[in-house]
Amino acid sequence: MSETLEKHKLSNAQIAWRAAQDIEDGAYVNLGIGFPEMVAKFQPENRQAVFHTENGVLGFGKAPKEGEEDWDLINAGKKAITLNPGAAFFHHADSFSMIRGGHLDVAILGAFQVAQNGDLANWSTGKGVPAVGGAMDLVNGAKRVCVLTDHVTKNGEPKLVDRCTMPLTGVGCVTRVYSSLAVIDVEGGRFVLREKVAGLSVDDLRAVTGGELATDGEVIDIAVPDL
Amino acid sequence: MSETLEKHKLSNAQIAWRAAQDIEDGAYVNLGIGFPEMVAKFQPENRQAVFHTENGVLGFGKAPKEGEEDWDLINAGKKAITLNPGAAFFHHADSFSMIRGGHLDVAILGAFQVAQNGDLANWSTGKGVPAVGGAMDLVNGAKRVCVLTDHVTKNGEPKLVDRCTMPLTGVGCVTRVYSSLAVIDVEGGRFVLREKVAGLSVDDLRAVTGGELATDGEVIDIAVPDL
Amino acid sequence: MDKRLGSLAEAVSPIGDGATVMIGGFGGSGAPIELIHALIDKGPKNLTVINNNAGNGHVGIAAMIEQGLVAKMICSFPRSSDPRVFNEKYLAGEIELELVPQGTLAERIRAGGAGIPAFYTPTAYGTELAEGKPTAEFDGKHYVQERWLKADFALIKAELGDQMGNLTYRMAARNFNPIMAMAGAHTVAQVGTLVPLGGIEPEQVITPGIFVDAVVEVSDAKQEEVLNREGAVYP
Amino acid sequence: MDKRLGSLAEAVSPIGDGATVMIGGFGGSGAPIELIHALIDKGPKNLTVINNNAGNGHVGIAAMIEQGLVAKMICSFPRSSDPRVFNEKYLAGEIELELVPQGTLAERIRAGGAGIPAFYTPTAYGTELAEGKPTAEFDGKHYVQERWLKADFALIKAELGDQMGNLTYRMAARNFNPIMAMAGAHTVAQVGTLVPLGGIEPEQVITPGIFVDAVVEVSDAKQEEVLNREGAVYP
Repeated sequence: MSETLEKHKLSNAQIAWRAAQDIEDGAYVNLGIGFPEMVAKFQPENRQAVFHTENGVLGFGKAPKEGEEDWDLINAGKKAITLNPGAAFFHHADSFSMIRGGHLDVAILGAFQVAQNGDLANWSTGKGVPAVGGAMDLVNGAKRVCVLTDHVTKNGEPKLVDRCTMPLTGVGCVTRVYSSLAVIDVEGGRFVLREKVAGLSVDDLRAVTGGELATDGEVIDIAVPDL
Repeated sequence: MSETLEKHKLSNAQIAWRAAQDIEDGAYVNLGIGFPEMVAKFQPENRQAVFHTENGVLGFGKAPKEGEEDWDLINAGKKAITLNPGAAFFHHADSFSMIRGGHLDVAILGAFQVAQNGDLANWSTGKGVPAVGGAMDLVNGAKRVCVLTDHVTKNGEPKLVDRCTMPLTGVGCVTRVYSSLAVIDVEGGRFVLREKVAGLSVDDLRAVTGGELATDGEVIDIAVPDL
Repeated sequence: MDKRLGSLAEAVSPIGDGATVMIGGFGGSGAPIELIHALIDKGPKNLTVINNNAGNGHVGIAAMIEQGLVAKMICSFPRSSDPRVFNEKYLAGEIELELVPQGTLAERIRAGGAGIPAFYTPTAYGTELAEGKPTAEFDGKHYVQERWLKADFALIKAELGDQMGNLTYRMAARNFNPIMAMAGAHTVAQVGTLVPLGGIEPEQVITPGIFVDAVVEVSDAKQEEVLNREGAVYP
Repeated sequence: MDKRLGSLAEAVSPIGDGATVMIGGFGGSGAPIELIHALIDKGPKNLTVINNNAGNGHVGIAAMIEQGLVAKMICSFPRSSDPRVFNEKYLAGEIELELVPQGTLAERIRAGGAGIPAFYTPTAYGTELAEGKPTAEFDGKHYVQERWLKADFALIKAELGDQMGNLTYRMAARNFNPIMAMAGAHTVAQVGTLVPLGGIEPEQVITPGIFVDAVVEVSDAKQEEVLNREGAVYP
């Protein structure tokens, strides 16, 4: 089974590409540090999303060239950014007013575990020095909270679970999961399969998914480019 | 008695002048609409107070000449103002953060009644259309809350009272009263007389003051210029 | 993304009967007179209006009240140099009033925009304006619990605006406008000048566009105070 | 009124043992490195430091921790590219950590400056970071009650400043600086350039001077990120 999964699973770039297709023109979007940041690269042409970063910038653009960084112009991951026309700066309380006040259309984050009731665990393994950042605000504030993740852990354990066993980031907050094998909505306390990689059956997916993996209408094959 | 009072009482300008002498250099000050606004005129030379108005201006100056008003540059009384160098604009939530957050050194207001425990009634007579404005924020926020007032009502009733009978603006908030007859601190649940007009005795004052009018050390005569 | 609209009528068209509408301004400064008058032309009824005041003379919010659009005012100071319109309706029991201390009004609006459902303030503790509200003690001092204030619509006035909704304000005309922009589910800004993207320095943006849904240019906007001094009446 | 000071040493001189100190910045942007290093030179002990992070490399807050000034950190993200200094002390039980979600940290600081002793937020509800905190339900949704956060001192970094303490900030170096200026009982700003009164347009002031107690010019300020990339160590 794990070989089959490996063969069919999407690359991180492909997961990010798929998530990017759901971002509408004019959406305000916050991308989590790391893998979710790739989503910005895959915005469909003719659509313009505005990217928000917790440390007080709206409307940032691509990373600058190496050597051209200005370290007063960074994102929440402390990486250097550039500005698009129409950008704005603001302080931290205003930045989190945008988040907590429901002004962001989408937050896209990574996950350790997502439960079928929408609970998310993505901030603490319970070991070492704890650090939370803005994740708990984002999952309680954005209109849509989307997770990008491998479908299973490196050991093959489900990351979509009946109930999170790791420390929670938020309760009932996740609305959609883009995994390496499927696009899954969290609705009514269960996972609802919307799209899956072509090579696997719904039952194959159920075998590597904790909790209930329901279907509700047609399940289509994920169409993604080679990335 | 009322003739004696009339003869010795300070004019509003004199009360405002006396209050102005207690404002230290560099103080941030909010002056209530009407009579308290006169305090600004009597700032001692060599001292610079910064005046705050609830609608979002710090560092405003004198009224403009008639015909030179800009009605986007007004104070909380909707009167036209001008700016001093170093002025700043900000929105209403920030303006009341300055007030509520304890950043103002002095608020100076009018009063219907002040009680010996520091309660203030200055917003409602209980009749007509009620209107409160920023008074309740100011009395709970400024470090010192000073009242400018006639010592008695037009009917000769005490305005400094045992207990307010009119709707309260704030509880235990007044720190000092500059009346037409005296300067009185509110301390430990009683009025403490600090200064009085020269022509009246302490007992004369007690006769027109509700509640306990205590002394605590020397009572000096108020020295004010003719105004 | 282009939030520019071509007309005031289009800007107010989503506002229907029974809506809650925040309207920026403090007295005449920052009052979006042209948006208000366009709303009067449209004529929705039973509105709840949130503003610091309750109108002055016979233009702006006073005209809204006079024309019968307003069922309830939420404000701190329903007085003005000419408060007749509100006063008469209020004393006749024809309009409801929720009186809120000014700083609490500002903070409730800011809380609505910031996703804070309730907060504690010392303001109004022990007064009749706190009657019936929960109280709590923190570090030996007493506070009143206040709830956020949101609105279906916010109508605001700005000086400069761009197509993404970034705004600046003119002097003390800023007042309630930026926080109402945050608290309105659908925020419409009338701007004195529409500038191209980048026409407002990112460090000088006062209201970031995320809080604004529509922008309409009114280059010859009237100042309410000036209208009232001219004795104007709308319509 | 003149809030200008002549030296960094004078600026940090009131900060004694056991003080709570807010320090602006997010990572290296907006971090008042020169004020921090002056504080290390003075050497108070048992400080509680409030910052989004817990230092990076061996300069700034990391150097404060390394030099033994800090008993407790209140922050949201004590991780960085080189978090060794904090990590080792923390894992050895030599420094206390209060971990606060970033938006709650910002709002608690803003509340401290705004006189709001407590507020409700959805953030962290149902998580271990809300354990032991009061909760409440509003309109069917659950919230956590959070308390304001104040400090004896705030050390911040600004771009322009004048003698009354009016400030502007450079790009994303704004971050926590304006709200910490509000929440510090005594706020000291290091500014890149001191301008004459009127050198900042009243509409472009980000932090009004009422929130600032002292201003010191550091025209050649170092950026923490740049220092760390050079492998700098303080002292």
